[in-house]
Amino acid sequence: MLSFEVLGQTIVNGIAAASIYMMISLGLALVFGVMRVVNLAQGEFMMLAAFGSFWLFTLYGVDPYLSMVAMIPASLLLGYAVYRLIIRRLLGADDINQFLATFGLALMLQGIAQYLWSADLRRLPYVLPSLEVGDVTLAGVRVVNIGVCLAVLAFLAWFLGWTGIGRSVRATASNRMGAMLCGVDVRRVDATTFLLGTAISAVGGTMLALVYFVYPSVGAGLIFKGFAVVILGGMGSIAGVIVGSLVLGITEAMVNVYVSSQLSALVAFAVIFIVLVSRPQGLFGTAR
Amino acid sequence: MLALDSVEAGYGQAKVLHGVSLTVEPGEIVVLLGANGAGKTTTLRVISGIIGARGGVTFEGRPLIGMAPNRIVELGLLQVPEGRQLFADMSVEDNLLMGSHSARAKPHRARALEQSYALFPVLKERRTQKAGTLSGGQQQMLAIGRALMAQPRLLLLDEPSLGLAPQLVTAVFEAIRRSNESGMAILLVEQNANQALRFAHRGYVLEGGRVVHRGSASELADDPAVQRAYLGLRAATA
Amino acid sequence: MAARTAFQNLAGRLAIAVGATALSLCAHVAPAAAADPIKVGIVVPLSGAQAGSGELVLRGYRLHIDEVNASGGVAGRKIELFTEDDRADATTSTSAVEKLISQRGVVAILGSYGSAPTTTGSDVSERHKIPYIAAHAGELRLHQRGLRFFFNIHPGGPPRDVALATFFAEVLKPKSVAGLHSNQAWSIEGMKTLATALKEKAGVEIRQDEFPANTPDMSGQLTRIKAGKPDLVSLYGLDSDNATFLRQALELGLNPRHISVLGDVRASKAAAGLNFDTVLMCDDWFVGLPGAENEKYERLYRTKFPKDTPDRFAVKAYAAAQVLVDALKRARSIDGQGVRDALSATDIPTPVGQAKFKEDGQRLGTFVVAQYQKGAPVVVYPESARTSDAQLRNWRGFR
Amino acid sequence: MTSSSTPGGTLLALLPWLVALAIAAAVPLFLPIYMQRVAVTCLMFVTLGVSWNLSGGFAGQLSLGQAAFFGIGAYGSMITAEHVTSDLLTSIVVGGIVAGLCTPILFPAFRLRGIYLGMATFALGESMRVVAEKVFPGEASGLHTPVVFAVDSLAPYYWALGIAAFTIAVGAWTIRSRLGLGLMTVREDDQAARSIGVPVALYKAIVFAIGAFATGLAGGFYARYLGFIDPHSVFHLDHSINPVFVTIIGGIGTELGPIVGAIFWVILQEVLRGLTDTPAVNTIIYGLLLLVVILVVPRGIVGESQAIWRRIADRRRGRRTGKEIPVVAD
Repeated sequence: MLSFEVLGQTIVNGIAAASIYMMISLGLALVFGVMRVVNLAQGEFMMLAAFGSFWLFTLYGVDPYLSMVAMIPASLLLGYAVYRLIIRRLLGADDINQFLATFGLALMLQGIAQYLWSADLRRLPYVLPSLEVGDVTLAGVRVVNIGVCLAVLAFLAWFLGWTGIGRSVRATASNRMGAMLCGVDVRRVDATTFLLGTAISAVGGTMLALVYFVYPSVGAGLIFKGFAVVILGGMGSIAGVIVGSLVLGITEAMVNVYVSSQLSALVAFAVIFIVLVSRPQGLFGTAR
Repeated sequence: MLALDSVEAGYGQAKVLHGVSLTVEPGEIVVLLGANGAGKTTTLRVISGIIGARGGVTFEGRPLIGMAPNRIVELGLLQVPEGRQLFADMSVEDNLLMGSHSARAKPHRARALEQSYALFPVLKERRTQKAGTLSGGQQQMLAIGRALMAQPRLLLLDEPSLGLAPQLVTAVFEAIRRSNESGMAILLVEQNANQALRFAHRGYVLEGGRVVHRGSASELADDPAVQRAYLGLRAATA
Repeated sequence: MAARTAFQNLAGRLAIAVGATALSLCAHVAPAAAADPIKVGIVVPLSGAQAGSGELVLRGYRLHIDEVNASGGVAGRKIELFTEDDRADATTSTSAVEKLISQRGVVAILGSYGSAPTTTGSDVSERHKIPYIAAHAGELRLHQRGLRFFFNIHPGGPPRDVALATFFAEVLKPKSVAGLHSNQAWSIEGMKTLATALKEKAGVEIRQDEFPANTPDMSGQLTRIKAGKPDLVSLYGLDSDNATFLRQALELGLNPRHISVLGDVRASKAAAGLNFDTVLMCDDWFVGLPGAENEKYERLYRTKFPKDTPDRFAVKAYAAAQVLVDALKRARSIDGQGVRDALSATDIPTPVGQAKFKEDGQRLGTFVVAQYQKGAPVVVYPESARTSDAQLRNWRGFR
Repeated sequence: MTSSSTPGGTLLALLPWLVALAIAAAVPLFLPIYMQRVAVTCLMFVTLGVSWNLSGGFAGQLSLGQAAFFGIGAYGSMITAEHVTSDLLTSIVVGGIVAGLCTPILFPAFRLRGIYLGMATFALGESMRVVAEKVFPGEASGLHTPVVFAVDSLAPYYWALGIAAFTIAVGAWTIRSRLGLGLMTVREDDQAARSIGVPVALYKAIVFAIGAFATGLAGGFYARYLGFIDPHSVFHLDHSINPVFVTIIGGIGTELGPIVGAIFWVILQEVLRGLTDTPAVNTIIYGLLLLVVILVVPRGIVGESQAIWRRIADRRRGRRTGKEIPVVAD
């Protein structure tokens, strides 16, 4: 059972899962880093984008990797509305209130999706040929997903590291008051960050639709994986998100193959609990 | 240049400023003295637009109350805040570059960076280091350097000497004086009244959110009440 | 003048409304006349994860009842249906059944989808002495509770598992078998029965693996199975699990000689785009199964829902409705006890086979094995129902 | 709700509660059987909400894992009923005690605050569900005991009422005791509370144990009432979220909040059920309500009414509150 092929295949499976986890966690981490708001509805942005790509393919035969791009402007519209109507009012609000308000938003979006499209589990019938590397088989869509994920990370690295607005985002995350005193329009930074997170989740939504089911509460299940990743990596740390996603994805895959498939559902929750009580700043965060 | 007229401000229900009036003229160094909790920092926050207030605050005739902090920075009014408010996990150079964020400062960014490095050579040595890893004095230099990057016309300084070794205090004040000589007006909040009065043109004394004394630096230094309250201990130990 | 007219108008309407209410109150008090409708309750999940299946079950019930009503009802009395949503949830199911019985006064309940809501729902209905007819709940323990008012169209797991094991042993003759089942009780029970029967008939062990029901990702399990290189993989899961399995088996290059699943692989919306050819399936009903009753069902279904293929959840519900209507016709009195007694003597043909209940309320039924060939299921086992030979070549994957 | 030191004063303070209890006791006599079941659900919400409000509202300790205690209570009472005694009271109380005794699983999380505590407790609750699903596989092979209550019996209502009244009484006693005062300082600041000599960890443990006990009682009663449980239904996330929901709607940190919130929500649900047969609408309303309450009336129904009442009272007394100075956070 402990053959190299199984191990290799398991790690690849884990990385493929991690690429999806990264898409939801990046949004969570960015928004938390800059605004200190935990946005529980991040998963629903993903769900809506997944439905968008699903319907574009099912009804009009649009290639999902094309609709992935089309989902970005659509998600920006929704994201801006959510930011203006809800998120902006939650700045500096009580933890409990932020949590419950965004939870309310999440439920509302789920309800709307269910009202429109029913609770059925659906799958986007799109396949790409698999790759054989030795005894390890790589599903085509998963390989492309990993590629898309790397592209998103590269974009993010460029945006945050090399652009002026990116520097403002980092500055605001690092010290909000300091950024204001430097003349940064922090509200614009907030909006930019929130929309960036929304857009990444929208891209993730299409990735999700290609390998998972599409249904109204798909995002609700994923948001907790996102929490586990963000807590593991350190709230608000981008490097933490990358490492956290890989650790979670690969650990889950390993537990699934070598221990028990049911217990692999426990990994994310165990990570949340154990990391919070033992090292609340996570792997990459600094103690606050 | 800057004028405050009966400014009232506070946090929630707790009122801190009960009608503060003061002015800063071009090219001046004005010092704001007062005990802890007198409202010095709150006054600076009102000017920078960090907190709201009632009353009149104008900068070159333009009302500032209700204006967003980033717009105030665009006017050339910069604050080096208490506690420095640096971007601890960003590099020294990124911190300085953030200083020239405003549209009016951006075109002069390269030259301003040169000037900052010339003023504080130690910052150039450590340009790639994270700001959080600098010593207290270096952080203060970085905070001032960052503010200067914005090409301010009026610089607000909140306790620049706090927690610094004496020779560093001298260096910091020297840097401030040099900036002033190039035409920048300065409003300084200091507890180290002795040094501040030696260096400022005029001063105000705040007590319980009100201006209780005002005058030229030498007048204040000679005022017995000011001496008793703010210079006494210093005078005795000096 | 205009205002006055409007007022008179309103007053007139009010008078009519009051009169109508009074009349309906009298009607309520008066003993049930022969033309009063017979009230029947339906509890199905219309929200939550099982809403899709619940919707199909509801279709099946309505399909038959509407037809009966259109042709004059039962002894001149129409059947009036009251539907409640139970979210396939044990708690909601109790209040839904309670509401139907105590609030609506129904004489029978057509039941839910899934074993949990069926358990609690039938408990409540037992206490009211109102018959509960389940259409889709397969667990053994449902019938070990000694209920007298509980009837189940589903013949339960063991006949299915034994049929499947016999087919494997006699036709496929596999050397190594992997079994993959969901974490639900019916699935665990079923796999156990299958393994025992196969051991007995062919001397082959089944290597078993488990996954959480409705999982979107089985790659871990499939990785493990692939390493064992089985020539038959038998899957016990929900419709969505069938789709996930086939898709990921292909993605991960797991290509055993035979794949067997439960139910119809095409049933899940998640199965879109897959090629099912050569996939083996076990159930008590398939589209196109010969027989007059089924032909009638399929005709009705296609008339009512021209875009859809006749459905296997709907067909069991349809059969349950047939059984109920038949009992209502034969019942000595239209009340809980009368309908119950008539139900226990049921012996009628339905699309899923003859309906006849055992002492414990479960229907005696037989299962068939079908295989997708050129895009449509054909029955390959047993001999008596066979429409075509099983094709023993490898599954090809996607279209 | 001010309590007075004189016995007569105490009695006077208790009077509104006793009247409310009497009314509640009379209510089911006028309800059809179905509505009685709805009322039982409502009383369960009250119990869960009041017990959550103790730690979440008064002590500011956000727990999102109460489903763990509900489930433990349910399994505790079912296993007792199956193997020890089928006596109703015994099995329900055992359920409560077992849940209370499980409080120590929360101890490691006590140093967390706010959202972090919320996430840790949430993770704990969900872990319990996964573990329970592994230990007791789902669906109808969940536990099944003979049904205790007759069809038209009013007993379930009075059991639920008794548990709710007990929880309200214990809650009222807790917040008026030294424990309650200590907890309110904990809500403001752990450190400050510790510095004035409040045994913070002990107090947290006690208040969570009280909450767990009451939640366990509710779980135990639920199990016996239904006669059937499975991990999916008793460890369901709903049992963690609903108590928070009704408390927020009613008014967090107020004694009446969870009670008013529970009644409001249950009635609203019934009305909605009458208006639409599309269940997704229920989910939408649930989310919308949460959003609107938090953004518009964060103090909830009770908190907001109290604030309005206070404003009216102030005006009547001629006192004028000074206009607040605007504070811009950013």
